[in-house]
Amino acid sequence: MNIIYFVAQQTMFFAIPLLIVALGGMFSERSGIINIALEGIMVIGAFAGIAFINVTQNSMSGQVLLLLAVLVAGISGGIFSLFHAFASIKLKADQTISGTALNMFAPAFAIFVARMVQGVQQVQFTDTFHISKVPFLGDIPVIGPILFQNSYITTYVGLLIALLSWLIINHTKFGLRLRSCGEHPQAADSVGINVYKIRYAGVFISGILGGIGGLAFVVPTSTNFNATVAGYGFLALAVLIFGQWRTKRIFFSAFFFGIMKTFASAYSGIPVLKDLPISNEIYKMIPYIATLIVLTFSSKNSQAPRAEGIPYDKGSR
Amino acid sequence: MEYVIEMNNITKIFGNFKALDDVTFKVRKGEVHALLGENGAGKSTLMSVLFGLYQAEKGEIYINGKSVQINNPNDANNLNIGMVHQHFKLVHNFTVLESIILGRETVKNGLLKKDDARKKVMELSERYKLKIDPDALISDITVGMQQRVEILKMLYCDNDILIFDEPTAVLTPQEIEELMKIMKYLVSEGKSIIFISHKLNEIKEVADRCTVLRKGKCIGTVDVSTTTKEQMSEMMVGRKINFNIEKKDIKTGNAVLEVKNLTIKAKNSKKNVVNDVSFEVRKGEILCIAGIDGNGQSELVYGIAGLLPINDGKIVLNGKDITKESIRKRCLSGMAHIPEDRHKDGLVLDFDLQQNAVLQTYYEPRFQNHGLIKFNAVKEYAKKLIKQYDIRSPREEDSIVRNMSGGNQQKLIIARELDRDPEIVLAVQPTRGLDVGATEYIHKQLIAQRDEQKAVLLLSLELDEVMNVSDRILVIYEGEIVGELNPKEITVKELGLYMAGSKRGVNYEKKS
Amino acid sequence: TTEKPKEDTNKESSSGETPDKSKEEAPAEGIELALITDVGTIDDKSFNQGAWEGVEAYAKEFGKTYKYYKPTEKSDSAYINSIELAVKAGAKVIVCPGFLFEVPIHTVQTQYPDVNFIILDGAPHPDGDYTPDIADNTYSIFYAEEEAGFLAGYSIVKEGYTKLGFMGGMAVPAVVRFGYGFVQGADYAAKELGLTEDVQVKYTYVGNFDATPENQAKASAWYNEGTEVIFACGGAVGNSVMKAAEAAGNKVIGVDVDQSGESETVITSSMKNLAKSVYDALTAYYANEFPGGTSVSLDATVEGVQLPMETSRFEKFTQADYDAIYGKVESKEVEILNDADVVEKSGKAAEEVTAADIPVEQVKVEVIK
Amino acid sequence: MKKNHNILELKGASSFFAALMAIVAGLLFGLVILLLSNAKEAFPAFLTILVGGFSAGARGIGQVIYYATPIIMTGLSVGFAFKTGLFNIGASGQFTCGAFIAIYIGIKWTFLPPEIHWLVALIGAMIAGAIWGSGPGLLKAFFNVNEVITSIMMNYIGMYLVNMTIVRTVYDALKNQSKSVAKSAVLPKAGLDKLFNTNNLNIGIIIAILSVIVIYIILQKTTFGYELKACGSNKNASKYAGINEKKSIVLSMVIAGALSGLGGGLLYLSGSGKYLQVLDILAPEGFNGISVALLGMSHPIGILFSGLFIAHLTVGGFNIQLYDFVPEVIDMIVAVIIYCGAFALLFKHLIIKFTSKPSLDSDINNKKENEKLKENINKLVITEETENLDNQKKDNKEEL
Ligand SMILES: Nc1ncnc2c1ncn2[C@@H]1O[C@H](COP(=O)(O)OP(=O)(O)OP(=O)(O)O)[C@@H](O)[C@H]1O
Ligand SMILES: Nc1ncnc2c1ncn2[C@@H]1O[C@H](COP(=O)(O)OP(=O)(O)OP(=O)(O)O)[C@@H](O)[C@H]1O
Ligand SMILES: [Mg+2]
Ligand SMILES: [Mg+2]
Repeated sequence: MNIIYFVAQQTMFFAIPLLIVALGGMFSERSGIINIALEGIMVIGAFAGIAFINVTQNSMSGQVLLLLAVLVAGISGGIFSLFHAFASIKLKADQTISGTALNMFAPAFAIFVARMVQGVQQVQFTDTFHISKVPFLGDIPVIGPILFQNSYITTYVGLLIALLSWLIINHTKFGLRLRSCGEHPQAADSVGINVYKIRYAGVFISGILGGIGGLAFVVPTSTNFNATVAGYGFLALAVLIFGQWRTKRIFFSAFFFGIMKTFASAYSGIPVLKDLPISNEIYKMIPYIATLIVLTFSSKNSQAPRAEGIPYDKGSR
Repeated sequence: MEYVIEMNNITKIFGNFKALDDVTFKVRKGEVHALLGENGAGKSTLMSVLFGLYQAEKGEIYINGKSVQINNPNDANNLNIGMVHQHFKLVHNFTVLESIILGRETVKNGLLKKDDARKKVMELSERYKLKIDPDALISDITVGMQQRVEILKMLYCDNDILIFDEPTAVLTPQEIEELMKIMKYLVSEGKSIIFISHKLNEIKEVADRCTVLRKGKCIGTVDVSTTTKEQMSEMMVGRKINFNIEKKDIKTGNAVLEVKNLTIKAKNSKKNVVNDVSFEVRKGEILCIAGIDGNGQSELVYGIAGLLPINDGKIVLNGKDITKESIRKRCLSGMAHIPEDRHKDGLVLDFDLQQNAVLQTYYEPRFQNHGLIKFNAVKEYAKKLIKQYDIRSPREEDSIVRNMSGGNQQKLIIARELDRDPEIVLAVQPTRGLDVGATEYIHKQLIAQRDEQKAVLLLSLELDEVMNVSDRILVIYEGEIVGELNPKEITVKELGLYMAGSKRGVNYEKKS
Repeated sequence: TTEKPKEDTNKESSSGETPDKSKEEAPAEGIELALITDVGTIDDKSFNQGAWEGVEAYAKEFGKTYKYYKPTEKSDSAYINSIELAVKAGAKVIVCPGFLFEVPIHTVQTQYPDVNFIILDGAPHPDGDYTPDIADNTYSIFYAEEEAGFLAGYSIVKEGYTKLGFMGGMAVPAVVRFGYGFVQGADYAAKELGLTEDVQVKYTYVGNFDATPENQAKASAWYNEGTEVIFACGGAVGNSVMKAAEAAGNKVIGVDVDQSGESETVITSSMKNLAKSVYDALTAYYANEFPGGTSVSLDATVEGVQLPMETSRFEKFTQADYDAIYGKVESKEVEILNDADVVEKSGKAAEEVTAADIPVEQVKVEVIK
Repeated sequence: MKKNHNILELKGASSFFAALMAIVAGLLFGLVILLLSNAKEAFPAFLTILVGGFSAGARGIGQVIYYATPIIMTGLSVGFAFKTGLFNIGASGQFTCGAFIAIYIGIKWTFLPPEIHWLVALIGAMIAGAIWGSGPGLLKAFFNVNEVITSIMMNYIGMYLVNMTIVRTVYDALKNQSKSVAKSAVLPKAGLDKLFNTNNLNIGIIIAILSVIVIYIILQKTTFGYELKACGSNKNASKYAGINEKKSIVLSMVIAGALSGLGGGLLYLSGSGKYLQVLDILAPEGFNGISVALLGMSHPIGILFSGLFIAHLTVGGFNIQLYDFVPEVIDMIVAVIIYCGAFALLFKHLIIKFTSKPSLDSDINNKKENEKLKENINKLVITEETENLDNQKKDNKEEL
């Protein structure tokens, strides 16, 4: 039982950042803008969030601090993403251009600023927000240990974001409009929807979530931030595509990937897996191979937003 | 005289091209006002100005006598102007209901109030006899139903100036008839309608007055009841159009294409979209397959052309079994195909004209040498086609095809396919959306082909075309051939009955 | 804006290291002391940083100009380019931390006979031929990491832990020596304590020197399974392990430098005295006693290895205990096998030898591939 | 027809100017960053960046060429795939696989005659890259799997697989990296090393330039390239035209993979003392290839120059360490340059707009015809309307 709880808890650390960032990508792509800048946005979000914690941790601590850091990460990710929005919406540039540029810029910027300010490129933080057990909820049998022990508040932020994303995309005016812009912007325009504004909003939200995801990635897995999120932005992109751009499927893909990753890295602590005659590297490859296999059998009908990647030009038809 | 719309001296410039040049256009309250003009004359542009999609460089607009500024579709909406666009503006994975409320959503606690909307939509649907299923996905419904959705979109926000931009180009005869009725009903309720169409019959039927545009200029407005079709078309193209296609009688020869017991299964179900179809096309004839859209005719042609795998049956071209041949081999054996969807299948829109001109022949020795393209040969060939088939485009053979008008795109395809000197041409809706001039031209080309003892398999939804161009008609209904008719011996009405499935030919009793 | 960096150094946030800030007075004749960074960055809180601290300490104390250079990529030629850049800037002594410099230094030591090189963890040799070839202007320093590892293993078992883990970055010689020493130290303590049950050591190399969620997960899994202390022996891998330890309430042993400041969970650090050795070498240079042409292995006898007892968070293991065992190590009273010794003893081919081949009695090593 | 010629020339020129503008903007941004971080040394450092590879004479140029070679190859790989409608984000994995096979053959196949040893190794690298590239191609063609996601997955799988295989085959346990390759597998220098006075220069750059030319010819001059581009642009139309669109997709990815793989071979056989590390890190050359391709506007020749340019900046950025700056400044500058590529497109459109000849108005020819027609029509048109129209016009004039 203990081991199952452990796997569940550990899975959260992998799955939640992927979930948040992939959902961010969803908002951008369903508004019609491909966002390969997720990696860079995560870096910026994590950098700003951790830097915030670093600076304020002497006067604050615990959940309040982390939540404020989440806010800071979100806002900075959002602002950073506006560069992508500007280039791909206003300038109608190829959307891989600014995405690539942002991915390149972010880590260099993080290192540069960290060195300018403190001389060292790692930004250190003290973990005062680890939750070993949520009061009351943590004692619920089964659910308690899985969800409410050994966790971070970012986990709940992530789950909340998933719920809200589903609600917003499927059941609100904004969601309906956002989707129409990603599928058929001319149709949206013809009923008086400002496609540009909606797309800006979509990219901005992706920036916010990307930033939060970056922080949620670093906090449970390291004691400092060193200008990298280890390719998780690209993995989030993969989760997004794997999840067919739909909230629920993204949720499951993120957890599928999270579980695979957990098995791959923690197999040496899991009884059954440990004894299998499979080497370290094979375990590391398994999540990626599994994803490939699943994709092979599930991609016949891709549901990519139809207008994704195409700059919207009011004049053109 | 009271005008609901007055557009005065409108000028619209794209880049350095005057799409509308000092156009004045007025619509009376409660009339159906037709707008007529060649492809690219500026009809859609004029309507887009009225609807706020484009802003005119010059000119003014009065609605109900008041001067207005229409900067975006919202403004148009507030002035109760609605528009059904030439290319439907519907999101493929939205439900009908979502499509209708898009842009006019009502919310409660931040969430969509779909129930109220549903009630209102169903009321409208009942009142105007526009049958729809509010929960169906747009991609799952027929074009006719999509059109109804577009109309409901307009009615949903209580518009009383309704613009229909070429609404009939994609409809079946039955649906067109239905639409005409609806338009008449709407006008009787006091709404005003602008109706764009290339089909003069339709204009004659519903319109009160008609304004003719030509190359961005307003030629004039006429009373439809006192003007003949010929006069209108002359205003439009600047020359006389011959509506009666001249066809000399010729002898048909051997079968070029034989289709035997062809069966094609639907993608996601066990149903056969094409069910045991057999026929042959002979030298020197235009065989037309008539039917209402969605009865398997598209799949049939796709199957013959090799673009869709077939489940059963045999295709023989000039005595050679080509059932298993690749698309390239079929082309080489003399099959040409004018596809239904020119943008999807017929052209590489981002290539230029010359590159598209050799799309089917680039590998022939005259265009390549050891795999290297002979650019000069390609260019000369494109120039030849441009001249011979009168293809007009901004930059001749260097034009990017995306920037060419639909009519000229179609001409390019036809030039490319016919110039290969094929044994048989599969022509699928070759004149869809084209003006009378271009239509006439294409018909002439097809007939010339037949006169040269070549075969043509024509697929058309337009009854006029079917009756005028073809030598023999096969009617397809639910994937089966239900009758063989001679266009000289039947009436349009009869043909319609066959197509609707309520009548079957002698040899075509239902098997099951 | 020019003065900005200065005030920021007061921030208590980081370790307070201000590596490249002292050159405002960069004189015309150039920057005398140079360090080329290895795989990591200068502030990796580990290997590079240890070396850098030595350079910095000496330079500050004696007013020398100093600077570090980062190669564009990991290749011999890029390292050589960096060294050339340093020479161009006027370097007299160039410190090169890491065995990756072995081949590059072999080239440059003859190319620049007037420049002196200090190589840590390696000795120059030609490409493809591992016989050391040390010129008179090069000083090669090795460390007896097995002794440092031994001290760590010994202390931790003495402290009362019996479920241990070793997470190396990659199986490079220095890391291997740390690990082998660690196992032997644990064994020695177990025997000394007369434990009835075996000490368990989980042993692995994670495949990188980075803080990654995968490393954190791996460490978490071990802790979850009962491991009490993990010796994190691979630069930033430690940050992931510390994170896991924080969540699980377990302990970590740091490596190379005193890592106690990184996390409350760091119980001690298995140090090699990088800073001191570099400092000493520089002192020798300026005293015209540069030990060029030689290679040394710094061990306990010259304080080449140690545990930082002042900052360690031991409860049972005392300074006296430490001094006692240190004495034994220093006097070679205990025999500690290094990587080569283990290979020799096992009689297997070098590639097949693993930590399981270390001859121990009361330690059960579980090698995880 | 002269007219068209002008427009074409203009297009090339404006692309060039657009790229130039992006570069200037990026460099200015870099200057601002330098000024902000250390104003005193900003200008000399900036100069160092500009001078880049030229600072150290022929040797510096040699360095630039060395850095440029692999990223030209990956850039070509990404750019080629772009042109055929695919986003090859998997250049990294293909590069790694190519590199591995190159060093594997370089180490193990010493039985080969020395004259062809390196050549065989390079061919092996190409094949390995091609195989790795074919994966996403096959999945895309036959299972409709998005190539972006499969490429990302293949990157990781390739990296782990290579790590695993190195350890089992060509491992230098002392250094945790691959062993060094046999001398005969190192690329011939062909005198370039003497010319540029640097050891690691060899025929690699010549092979890269040849690849540029070959890809240019394939894309621009051959029917094969025509087919690939057609498929990239419109899959359905290609199928309709009898082109085997599945084959085209797979071939595109195979070629892209081969280019990346060859890049890996060129770098690791260059004799610069580069070894494959057993590290869980994706090869950065693959991602740099995206930048190179974008800056080169996916055009083979453009990619050649953008690769050289980025290498030039890399060397310059390395040299600014002589002053008080972190080399990451260069990454920021390159990022801004690429970003400004977006502005550049806008700029390009503007150039074309302002310089192209006004209106090819078709109306002019038809004027006479028009007037004749009007007479005929006037009979039909309701007079009331025309009067109104005329009045209106008069009114307008008076107002003016
Ligand atoms: N977005 C645009 N950019 C540039 N020119 C345009 C644009 N839209 C329309 N035009 C120009 O305006 C002219 C009129 O186009 P419009 O779509 O109004 O024609 P139309 O009369 O609706 O033709 P059709 O009968 O084929 O629908 C065209 O010839 C074209 O040159
Ligand atoms: N984006 C554009 N830029 C410039 N010119 C354009 C553009 N789109 C269309 N045109 C021009 O518009 C004219 C008419 O185009 P349009 O698409 O209205 O024709 P169409 O017959 O309506 O096509 P379809 O039947 O496919 O709707 C052509 O002369 C074409 O060159
Ligand atoms: Mg139109
Ligand atoms: Mg049209």
